[in-house]
Amino acid sequence: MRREIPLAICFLLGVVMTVQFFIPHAYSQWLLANMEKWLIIIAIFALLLGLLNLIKIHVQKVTRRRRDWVYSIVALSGVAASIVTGFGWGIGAESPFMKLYNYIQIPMQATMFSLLAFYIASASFRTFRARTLEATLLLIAAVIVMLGRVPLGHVVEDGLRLPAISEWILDYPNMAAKRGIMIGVGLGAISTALKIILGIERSWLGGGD
Amino acid sequence: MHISHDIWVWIAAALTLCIYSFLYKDNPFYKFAEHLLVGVSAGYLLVIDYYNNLLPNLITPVSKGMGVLLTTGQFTGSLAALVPGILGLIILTRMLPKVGWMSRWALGFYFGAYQGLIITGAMQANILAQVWGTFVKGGNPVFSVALFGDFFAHPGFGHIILAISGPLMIIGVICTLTYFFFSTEHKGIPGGVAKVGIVFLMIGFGASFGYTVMARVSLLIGRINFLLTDWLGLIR
Amino acid sequence: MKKIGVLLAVLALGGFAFAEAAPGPAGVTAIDLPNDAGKTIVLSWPASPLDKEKTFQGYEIQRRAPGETAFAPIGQTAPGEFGFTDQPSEAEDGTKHLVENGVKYEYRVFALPGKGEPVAMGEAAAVAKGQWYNTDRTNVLLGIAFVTSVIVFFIFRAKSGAKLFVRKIAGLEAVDEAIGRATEMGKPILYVSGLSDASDISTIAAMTILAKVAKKTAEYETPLIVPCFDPIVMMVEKEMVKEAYMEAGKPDAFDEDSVFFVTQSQFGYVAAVDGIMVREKPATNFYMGAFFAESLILAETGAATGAIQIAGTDRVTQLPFFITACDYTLMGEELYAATAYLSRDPLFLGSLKGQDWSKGAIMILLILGTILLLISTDAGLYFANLFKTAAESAG
Amino acid sequence: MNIYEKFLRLDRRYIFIFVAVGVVIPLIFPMGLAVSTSPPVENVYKEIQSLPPGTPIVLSVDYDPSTEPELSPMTVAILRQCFSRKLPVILMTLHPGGPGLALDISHKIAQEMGAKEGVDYVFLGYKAGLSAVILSFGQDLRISFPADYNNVPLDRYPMMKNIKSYNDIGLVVTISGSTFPEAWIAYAHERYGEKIAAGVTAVMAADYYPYLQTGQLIGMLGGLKGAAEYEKLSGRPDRGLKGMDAQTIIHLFIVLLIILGNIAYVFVLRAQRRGAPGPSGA
Repeated sequence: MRREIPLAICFLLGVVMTVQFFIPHAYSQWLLANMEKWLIIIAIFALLLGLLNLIKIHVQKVTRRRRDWVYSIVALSGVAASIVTGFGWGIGAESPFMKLYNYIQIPMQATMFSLLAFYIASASFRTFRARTLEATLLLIAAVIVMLGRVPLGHVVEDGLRLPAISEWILDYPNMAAKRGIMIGVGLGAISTALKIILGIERSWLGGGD
Repeated sequence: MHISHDIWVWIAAALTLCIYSFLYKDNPFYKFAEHLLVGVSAGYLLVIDYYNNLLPNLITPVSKGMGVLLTTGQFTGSLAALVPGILGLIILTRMLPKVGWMSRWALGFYFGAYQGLIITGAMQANILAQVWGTFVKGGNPVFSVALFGDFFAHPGFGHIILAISGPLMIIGVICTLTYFFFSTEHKGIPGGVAKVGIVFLMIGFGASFGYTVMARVSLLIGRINFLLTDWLGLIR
Repeated sequence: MKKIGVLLAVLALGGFAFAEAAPGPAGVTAIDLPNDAGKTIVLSWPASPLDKEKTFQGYEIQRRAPGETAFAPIGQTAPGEFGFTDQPSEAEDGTKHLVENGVKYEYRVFALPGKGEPVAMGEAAAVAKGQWYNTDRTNVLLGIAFVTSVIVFFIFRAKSGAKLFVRKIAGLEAVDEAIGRATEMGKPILYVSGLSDASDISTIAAMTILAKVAKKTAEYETPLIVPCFDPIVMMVEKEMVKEAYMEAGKPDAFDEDSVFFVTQSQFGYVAAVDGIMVREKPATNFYMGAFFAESLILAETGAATGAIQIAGTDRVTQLPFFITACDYTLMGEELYAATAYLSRDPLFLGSLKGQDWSKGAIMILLILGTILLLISTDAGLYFANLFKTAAESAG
Repeated sequence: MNIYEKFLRLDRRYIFIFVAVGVVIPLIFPMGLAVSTSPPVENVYKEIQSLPPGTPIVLSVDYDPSTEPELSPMTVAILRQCFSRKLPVILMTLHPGGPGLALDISHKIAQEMGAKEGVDYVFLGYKAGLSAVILSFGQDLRISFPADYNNVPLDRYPMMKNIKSYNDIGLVVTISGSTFPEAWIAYAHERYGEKIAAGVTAVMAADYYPYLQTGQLIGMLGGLKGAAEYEKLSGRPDRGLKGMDAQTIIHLFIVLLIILGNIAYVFVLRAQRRGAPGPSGA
């Protein structure tokens, strides 16, 4: 019973939501609109579990004086700061919660993101080697598009027509490859979803009886 | 040059530098920033989810519905919000070893519903839309005999490109699909076609790699601008 | 092959769903908007001769609901606009404009000249109602019907014990080797199952692959680190890994804290995983599932620590970065094939065969369309439009 | 290990230093590399230049901090042009993350150009309900924005006296990192025939070219390059052109790295006749 009921629920919901797609009627639209909200709400309750797990891990690190336990205190106080300010003073534009967000979270996220500029350089140096035909094609395409997107004067733009060529590569060969992948992905997704609905793929249930 | 007098700008700048220090090597400054970011962002999400989802989509409607139910004894649509509320509580049973298995009911609901959405979504966006897009570009077919006609009428680089681009797209899609055939070894004819597929894949990957560089560099420029302008005031 | 023939036939039928509605006769027409939940009526009318004048004001639409004695204006359109959609709306002052299903509304349209009286364009009436089947989605229905039947067919064939061949997939051949290497070096294995939630099919693929990987790490007793981006994924993966260790007969080798939640903030998560890589120095990094801009940050940091890296994603835009920075990469559908490949479970192999046959069908459709385009552009275009959907190409 | 192998094993931190320097230097000391302007950008510039002084323009700041580096230079450049041509600007945003950015930019540029709030420009603030807001401008923008960001009724402002609907607005410029321009096209252009110009991120640009061909967009600025071209046209170099210098340097630097890497690789191959395995996934 501990496996059959969830499998049955999964099957039922899977079929209902598939059929729903084809029914424009108000009831069906009501279901879709609410289902989207509901699933988010379920996920939020799970987030509570996640947060508790995060706290547990770091509290353990501190109490057991594991390596770098000091930083676990930082993480815990970060969680506390967000939650206390958020529920204490609300999330208005000028609230301390938003200050935390705008001057601590956003800058750090943006900076992590910008690391890509460095890594994209090191990666292309490290890996763009004409080892095989494929590798050579990859790096040539990359170089053409890179040069095609910055102003390098008339030599490149009118002489070599790099901007035009890079546009063309993006629009045709690149698009063709993308479509091929996406069609395959679509089929893989459908068959996986199918296996889950039919209860063939049930590893999400986890172990135990 | 006038350095910022805003304490928050200084904090932001300091944390920015802490993250960049990771490029040299892992160090206490990065560890500090990393843990702070993890903590703050994890808490942030809970708070935001509460105000933007739980409050309007669960707490308010349920309390409203309950009010109506208790006063007039009528069931209203807003009570539907009880469904996710109960499922959410069931998820939480995972914390209790004895009844933890109950959380699977909620998971069944969650996974089932999404599989339904995925099947239709994938067929629509990944398969049909892509097949259609292989033939049609901006409302016109990707290629036609007429284009070849133009080429033979007045041969030229431009015309030949126009003429072959469409067919090239279709060939590319077919070859790429062949690469993803799992039932046959990559030998013989399918092997050859798959090889062409790989050629398309690699050109495509190279192109989108090069295409992304610009956007990534802009992000770095953005951060440096913040440091030089908002913080140090080196640039006006 | 005959299945494909069937698909063509049914798709052709489905095509009529796209036949454009013929333009209405002169005078005002009112129709219930098809394929919707109702509560919407679409009006159209021919151009008024006055419309050419510079001073022309546009058109006024008036409506009368049953029980109402007089027509009341409900909207205006600009000159040169010969259509109006009547649907429920709410004005700033809170007054609601209703359109009820099953109610017969009468409409009148007037042309508004620069000066002088409005000129009647005519009358029309319509009843709004919700439909039970969306004819615009017939092609989706047929597509799903076909793919599903093929896949189910092969699953049954597999059940009946048919031998099913699957080609080598380099990235998956490498899994054992990679785990073995970690064991020799006595270093842990890092498994990142993407930065999307459990609603994302690639995340589900990643979870099922983890189940297989965990079984092997359990056998070798290699430490496993699974930082999670999504709490539901964490819940499920914890169970899966525990199960894997039980199956491997090493329940006590399972560490409750090896699967843990980090944060759902994209770059917060990346910062933490980067930290794990440089501190724990895993011998092998797996990146399976949905990845976004962060893919290269992870892969480059991992490469710098000298780990063997096996990636797998269906996110086309991120594949280039994994291809360049990782040792092995499962591209797109290969990610979904992995479970079948690693488990060799006949049911899974069967579904994989189904996917291949569906691919074959699609290729034939592509070739057919090409031929049609060569014969006649119109025929080709008509055929192509059988596949047209509301969803714009995600490519 | 010969010099080439050493080079191939170059510590990536040297590369990082070059990247950092390659961005910082041009930002402090612009080099003004020649940016050639493209028609989509020129069309936006010409359109605004051709508007008679006093014609109001709607400038919608439809992005948030995540795409700010690419998009703000556009907002700035266009705002400057409007102020210098004495075109009253109606600033607004349909993106919840927009108000902060719009405020900063408008204050800074207004100060710089000596423009006055309420006289040369107003900031309406943020309003939810994308399409509804855009449509309401067809009747009267006061339906969505009875008052501005500071809650001052619009009619208190002299410049707003004669501005009611799209009929009174010369051009709508939407700066966006996502699909907002599509909404403007669908509701403001298709329904009310309003002229729309867009500024979008480099990544989004490709998606909007079709709208240029069909004329649904009168012009478009794509990514930092678009901003740079615009600054060049209006002769006010700023973050766009500086950024472009940095962009060019980094792109060239990466290409150089690839070329040098491959030269070294060839020599190493010569030295030891053993090729390395091909790239993964291939």
